[in-house]
Amino acid sequence: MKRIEAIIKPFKLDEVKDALNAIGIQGMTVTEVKGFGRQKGHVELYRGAEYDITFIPKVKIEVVVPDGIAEKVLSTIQEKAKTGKIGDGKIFISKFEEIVRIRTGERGETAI
Amino acid sequence: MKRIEAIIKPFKLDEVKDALNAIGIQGMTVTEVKGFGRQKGHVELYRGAEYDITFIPKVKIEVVVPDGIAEKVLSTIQEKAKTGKIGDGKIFISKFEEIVRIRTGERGETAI
Amino acid sequence: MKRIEAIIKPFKLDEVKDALNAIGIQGMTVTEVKGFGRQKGHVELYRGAEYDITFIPKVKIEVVVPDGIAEKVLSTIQEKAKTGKIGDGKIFISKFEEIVRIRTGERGETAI
Amino acid sequence: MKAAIQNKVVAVVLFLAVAAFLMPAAAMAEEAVAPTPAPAAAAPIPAPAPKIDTGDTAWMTVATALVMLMSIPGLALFYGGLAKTKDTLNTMAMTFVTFCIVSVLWVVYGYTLSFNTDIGGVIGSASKLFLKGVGPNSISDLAKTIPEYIFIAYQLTFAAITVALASGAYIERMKFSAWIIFSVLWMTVVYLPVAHWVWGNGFLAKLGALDFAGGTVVHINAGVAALVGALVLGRRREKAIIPGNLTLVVTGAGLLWFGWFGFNAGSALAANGLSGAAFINTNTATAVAALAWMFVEWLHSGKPTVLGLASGAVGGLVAITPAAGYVNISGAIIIGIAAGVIPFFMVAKMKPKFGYDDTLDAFGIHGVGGTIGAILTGVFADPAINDAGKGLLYGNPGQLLTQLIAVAVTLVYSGVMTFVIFLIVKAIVGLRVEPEDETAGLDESQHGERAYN
Amino acid sequence: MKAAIQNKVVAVVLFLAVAAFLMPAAAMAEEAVAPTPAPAAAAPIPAPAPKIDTGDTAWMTVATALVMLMSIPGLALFYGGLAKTKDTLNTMAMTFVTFCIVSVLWVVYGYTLSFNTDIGGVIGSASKLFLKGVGPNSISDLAKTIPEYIFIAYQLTFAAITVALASGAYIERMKFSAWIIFSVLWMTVVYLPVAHWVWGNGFLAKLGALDFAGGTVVHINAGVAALVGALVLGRRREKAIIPGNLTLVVTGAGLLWFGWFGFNAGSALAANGLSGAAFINTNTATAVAALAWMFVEWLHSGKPTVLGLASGAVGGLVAITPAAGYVNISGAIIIGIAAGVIPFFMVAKMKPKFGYDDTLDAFGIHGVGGTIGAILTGVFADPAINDAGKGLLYGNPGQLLTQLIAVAVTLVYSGVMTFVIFLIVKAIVGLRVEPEDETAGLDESQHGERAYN
Amino acid sequence: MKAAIQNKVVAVVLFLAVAAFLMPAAAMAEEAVAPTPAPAAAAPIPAPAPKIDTGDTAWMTVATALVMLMSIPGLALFYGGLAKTKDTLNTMAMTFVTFCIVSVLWVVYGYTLSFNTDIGGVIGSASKLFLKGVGPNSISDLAKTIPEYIFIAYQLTFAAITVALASGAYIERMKFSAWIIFSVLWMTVVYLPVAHWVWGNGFLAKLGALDFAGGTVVHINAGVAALVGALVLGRRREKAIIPGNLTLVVTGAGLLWFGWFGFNAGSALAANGLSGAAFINTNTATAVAALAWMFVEWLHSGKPTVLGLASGAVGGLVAITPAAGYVNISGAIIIGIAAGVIPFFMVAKMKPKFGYDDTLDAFGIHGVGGTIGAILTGVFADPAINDAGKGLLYGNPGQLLTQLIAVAVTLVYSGVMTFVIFLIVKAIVGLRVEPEDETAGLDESQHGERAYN
Ligand SMILES: Nc1ncnc2c1ncn2[C@@H]1O[C@H](COP(=O)(O)OP(=O)(O)O)[C@@H](O)[C@H]1O
Ligand SMILES: Nc1ncnc2c1ncn2[C@@H]1O[C@H](COP(=O)(O)OP(=O)(O)O)[C@@H](O)[C@H]1O
Ligand SMILES: Nc1ncnc2c1ncn2[C@@H]1O[C@H](COP(=O)(O)OP(=O)(O)O)[C@@H](O)[C@H]1O
Repeated sequence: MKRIEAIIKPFKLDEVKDALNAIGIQGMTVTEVKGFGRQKGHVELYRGAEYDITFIPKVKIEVVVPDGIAEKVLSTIQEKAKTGKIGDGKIFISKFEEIVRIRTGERGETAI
Repeated sequence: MKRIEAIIKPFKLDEVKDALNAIGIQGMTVTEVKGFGRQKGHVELYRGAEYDITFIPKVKIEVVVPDGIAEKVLSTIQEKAKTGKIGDGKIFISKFEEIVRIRTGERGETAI
Repeated sequence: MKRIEAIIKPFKLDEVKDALNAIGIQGMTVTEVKGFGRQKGHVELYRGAEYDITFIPKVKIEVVVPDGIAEKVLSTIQEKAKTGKIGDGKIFISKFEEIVRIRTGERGETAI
Repeated sequence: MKAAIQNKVVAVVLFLAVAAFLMPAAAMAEEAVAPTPAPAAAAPIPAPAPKIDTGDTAWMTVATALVMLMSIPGLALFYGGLAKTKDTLNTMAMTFVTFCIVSVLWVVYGYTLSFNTDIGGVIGSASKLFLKGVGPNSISDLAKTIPEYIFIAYQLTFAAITVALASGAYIERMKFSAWIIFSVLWMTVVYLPVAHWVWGNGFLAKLGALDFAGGTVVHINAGVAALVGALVLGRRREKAIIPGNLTLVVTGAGLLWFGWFGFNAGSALAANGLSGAAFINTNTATAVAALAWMFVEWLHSGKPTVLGLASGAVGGLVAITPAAGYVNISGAIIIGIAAGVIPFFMVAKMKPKFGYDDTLDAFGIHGVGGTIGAILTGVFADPAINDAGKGLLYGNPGQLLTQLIAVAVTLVYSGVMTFVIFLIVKAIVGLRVEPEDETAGLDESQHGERAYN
Repeated sequence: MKAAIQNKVVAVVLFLAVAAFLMPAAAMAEEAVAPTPAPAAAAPIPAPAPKIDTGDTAWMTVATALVMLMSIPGLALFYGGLAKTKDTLNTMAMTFVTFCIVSVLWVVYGYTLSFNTDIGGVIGSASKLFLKGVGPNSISDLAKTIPEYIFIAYQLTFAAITVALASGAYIERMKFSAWIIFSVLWMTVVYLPVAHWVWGNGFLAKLGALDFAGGTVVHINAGVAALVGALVLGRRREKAIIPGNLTLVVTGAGLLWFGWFGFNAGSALAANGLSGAAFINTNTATAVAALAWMFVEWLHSGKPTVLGLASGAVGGLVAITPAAGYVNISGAIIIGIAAGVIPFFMVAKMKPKFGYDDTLDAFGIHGVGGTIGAILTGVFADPAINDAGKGLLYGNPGQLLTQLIAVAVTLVYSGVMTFVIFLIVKAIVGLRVEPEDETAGLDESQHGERAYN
Repeated sequence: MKAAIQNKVVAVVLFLAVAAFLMPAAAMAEEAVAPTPAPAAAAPIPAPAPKIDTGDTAWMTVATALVMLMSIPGLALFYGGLAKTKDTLNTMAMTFVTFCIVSVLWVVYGYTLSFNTDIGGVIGSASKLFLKGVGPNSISDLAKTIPEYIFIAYQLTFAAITVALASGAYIERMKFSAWIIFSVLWMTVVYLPVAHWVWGNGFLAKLGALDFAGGTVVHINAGVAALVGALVLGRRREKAIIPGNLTLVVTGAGLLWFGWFGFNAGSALAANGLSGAAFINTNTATAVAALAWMFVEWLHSGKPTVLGLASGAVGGLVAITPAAGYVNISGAIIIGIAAGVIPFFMVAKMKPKFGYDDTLDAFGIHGVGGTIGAILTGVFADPAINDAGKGLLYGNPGQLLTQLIAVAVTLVYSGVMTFVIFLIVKAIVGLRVEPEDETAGLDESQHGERAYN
């Protein structure tokens, strides 16, 4: 099983979610985060004077999937979350040892 | 050392926390998240008209523990967070390489 | 590639961020969390009466870096986030399999 | 980009000037409509010789401030709290900027065109542009015991909130620049004449239409504009009402209720038994409507919501507005029930059927509520409360007919004109923000701000 | 489930009807209590011949609106902000729905039973049900310079906020349906008679009890109900006060302070030197109490909190209420100090000891503060301010006794009746929400809403 | 630690006592300054024989409540919403505590030293300490148709908000204890004399300086204090304005606008044509300034912000304050434009250049706006509106000079005294919080609270 974490632009969330549902993703967890990368923050104007805001609001999506469809999920997210502008974000893939469904106690792939 | 992440129903947080303290867990980190799984969102009524809300508020608990007691922690969470209704959530177990206590610089199990 | 996650005191965020920029860190993701550890919550007074608050606000920093500079990052965070008082927090290091830059589709170290 | 905006701004400013001087002319054109004269009093208590009374002045000064409060922050909070979090500030800004625009235009040409000497029942004389000739000692014939300055300011606050009310149907997708131009045009082309017809001794007043505090002039007028505008604008990408902050909605509802005492009881233009009657009728109908909405929703949807209580209260305030100074307490109770039940089904059942996207139900609550009130005023007007009004129940079926005419005229005129204005605005700056800006939220895209940091 | 709710709703509606007509009877039963008559003026400035004065009417119209504002959004914000985030809306809804319920019942039977011609010192005659016989020109004997409609509305706002105040002790666990039924019963069975006894020429008035704006009728009355109700309801699962949003608390406190000028200065029922005295006494005692609470807390807990400032201010407003139109500025300052210090120790030290769960200290602040004020009025009432009141310091120890009697009567009557009412409500719909619903928050479980999205 | 705080508290209390009795003496010292007498009316409408008028009393009672509302919650919300989330409560607490402190000191010695019989043009007689000799029937020579109690309370609200306004420049770094002591000292040493000079028949009044509602006494006075204090305090660690909650800012701006009608129209001290003129001038200048700021910002920064609308509105309110009862509608419009444009450039361009850290632009908006208003009053004062004022445009260039003198005197006196006071406060408790406390937020460190839980 793989865990795929993607940091994307907030307004892309719904698009990505729908696309993942379309390819049959069972579930997803979303966290509001802020960050910076190439896109080095932005400038805000209060009373006409400029101030730098380093961190930009992003959302992190976490999806746990069977190894088989990891690549598919990856490309789906990449395609849907992409605007081509900097700040599009990153996808991290890691593997992990075990998953448990709390309701049933099931473990492993069936618990996803 | 193992990291155990559980996504549970918010109102279960206190119960789970107390149970973990009871079995001697040293620390815990909690994040507010939202997500969906089997439980495909819910319906809200505004001015009598229905609207679907896909994402449901959940909390994510992170506990880092020595390998030895991982199973115990797992079952404790599973038992306490369980309501038997869908939406109960998931537990993910992964391992990681190193842990450092910022205050002291200690590493490894002693730093947990 | 390594992922370094640090849970620190919120008011230390800027110091840590600047220090990481100084050593050339490309990007960073920040999440607001709450937690407890040695520092077992604190007491708040409302209308003179005391109440225990278990969870204390913290921020979690995630940085993904090439293996090479992981140690450097580690020590930088530890030094900057340290106040010497309990509640300073923890740093977790884990490795992961792949990273993708959404904008370009680049993978691996170049995508960091 | 900046240039683009500059042009827009210039356009706004230009139009403002133009409008000011087109109006009288434009007005003449409509003269034909004017029917047989027949006196009618806007201020129900005839004050013999014009003389400033400190008590009446004290009350009307406060009443004016109260109606101002209804817009900022009252309506801004009520609407802003109902908007999505990412659209909250833009929603508040729409009411804020409109109140400012109308405040300025009102002293420039609004007051004189609506409340100055009647010209053929259609519009007021332009002789008081920039309040020419008005001084601390001036008194209007329409309010004989208070300074004209206060009467001007009082009527100003009505004009401002009427325009702002319509914004509830447009939010979460309309360009801020488009809204600004709309405010200027609509206040000029729609509000001024209609206010004159009903309150400025215009033809509807002469017909004997009863509208104590603005059922037709304010609520039907704004409600229809809301509906037409919503249709022209089209649906939002995310349909739902997802109230960003319901505590703001409750606060806004409370301030509206509070300010509405100035709106309704103030429409007696004096501190007396009539303002007292309007006061208690307003409170009663509002409370009844809030409870009615809550119970109906409870039975219908299984839970009594806070939003339901607030919506019902506003519905009641709207419906009692035209009737406040004419009906007795039983009339108020019945109007309250109607105002709690009918709009509920309108927004909960009808709207989804028709499928228009009136974001915050400006039509469903103000248009429908105003119509209920205007018609029931023709039924329940009790001469024992105010001899200026005698309804069906008291042996005067003709009044009901007159009310229907007034409603119809307002409905048609406001509907058509709003449509035309939207086409003009579309031509000048376009109506809707870019899709990405809509998804990202109008606070960010229109103002570069976030409600909460 | 739905069915269940329907029954409840029906129950509510039914009871409402019943109550309306049981009352007078119920009242008679108490006649025995009535003691030797002896005139006493509720409105301290006797107005010779009843005649509407525009100035007094202007002020009292505004005062009425101000007291309405104290409930919505004032108290709703103050209480709502102190509640946990997950219970905020329910807390606001309790005040909102109560204001609506009382508004309706007041014009139906509340006013006539409390302020109409006295029957044996116990209750008012039922002859003005549905305001029968009241018109724009009517004037009450209790307020001889303003329209009766305004007097009715003014008294209405007092009844409404009194019931709402008690909710502070019940929140975060009480069923919304239970609260609705409680509001109907308590307003009917407790508020109406007590208001009559003190302000409607009832037996306490005849005894000569002084209560300028409601120390006993409003604050002790609600405070005792709060305590008894809290005991019957039992403790919440999570005891702490964890204020969801303290900016709402400050806003609410500010609006309460603002509205309270209508409450206290308005109780002169005219715009004159007495209302002026009540005004400045109110502001002074409030400011002193806020500072007193803050400094005591600073010394006691190490930090001056914003919640402390707000709580002290409310304590001061409560304590000066019965005294506002009777004491001089030194009296106001002393009452302010007492009102800042005593309630602080009450809620910070006593409450934890006794262990009852009065969530927002409705008893600790209103019950205790009201008692302080009622008693000190008997001490500091200065004939030079208002010849209707002469306290211990001015050679009239009897007054202090009278005050103690009035406090005791209210305390016992309100305590016993509240207990009975809670048993009835429990029998009809039950008192507390399910444990899981309590943990999940009452906003979700009672209304299906969240304050912030 | 606790001990430390105790000492501080004691210090506060002590000083309070001392100040009260040093003042008159201190005042004498300045006698020298007093120039040739020459009568001038603070209340522009001379009331022949002192007699309480119910209408005027009704209006002034409400006006007083309105100005109180400007501080709590008005200014508290406006400033609190602009502060960083972690400093919101502390910012609100500064206004709250100051209103309480001034409320108490005002009845103790503030009123008598500023508005009691003039002593050598410099200070008022101390004969009314603790309002000695004032009763329900007292009437001040400065307001001949309302109870003195109301006049006292009305002036109290002005003193309180003036001190509170300065806090906008100090927030996010100043110790709460330091602010408390500052409030006591500044109100005593700066506000009282200046208010007396202009409104208490002091030397500036005798010079004929025009200040209808407080351009110099309130806004320049507070604005200069803000600037000097900001310089002494030094810059914050995080410079930016990061508004924690802009919905509070809009709410606050709305309540300020609403309350300002009491501030400006109330300064006529009666309900008449002049208060009417002040009312409409206030609304007009405010609306114009809000639009002016918005459009300038739109052109300059590319987007019209909600904060810009609100800031412009406040700028307009400030600038029209001294002029409200003197200028005609065209004057109001011009003042509004100036008040929208100049402060914008002041805060957007000048402030960054000079680099002082006036957190919320108390100087940029109140100091600058007040100066604009005070000077333009000397230009546009129209005798047709108020014969007490005749400006340059109406053939009286001398008035402009007088205005400049009044501005200069206030500027210098307030500037110097504020500096001295800051040194004293620094000596007693120190000025700034610890660096870590500043980063962690003053809500936590000063009050142990968080705005949102
Ligand atoms: N090295 C990194 N470690 C952790 N998070 C990162 C890293 N680089 C980028 N991010 C996250 O991805 C977001 C977008 O990255 P950014 O570099 O701005 O876009 P792009 O990948 O298009 O250059 C950032 O806001 C941050 O949250
Ligand atoms: N595949 C998944 N990847 C990431 N998070 C998931 C996944 N499946 C479920 N979750 C998280 O767990 C929560 C509960 O899961 P759900 O499937 O609704 O309950 P159950 O496990 O009882 O079916 C979801 O709201 C989501 O946050
Ligand atoms: N075992 C753990 N698992 C997960 N998070 C932890 C653990 N221990 C500590 N933390 C996180 O680190 C934060 C600080 O830890 P704490 O133990 O209080 O400080 P210290 O490391 O100085 O003793 C806690 O608030 C919590 O968020």
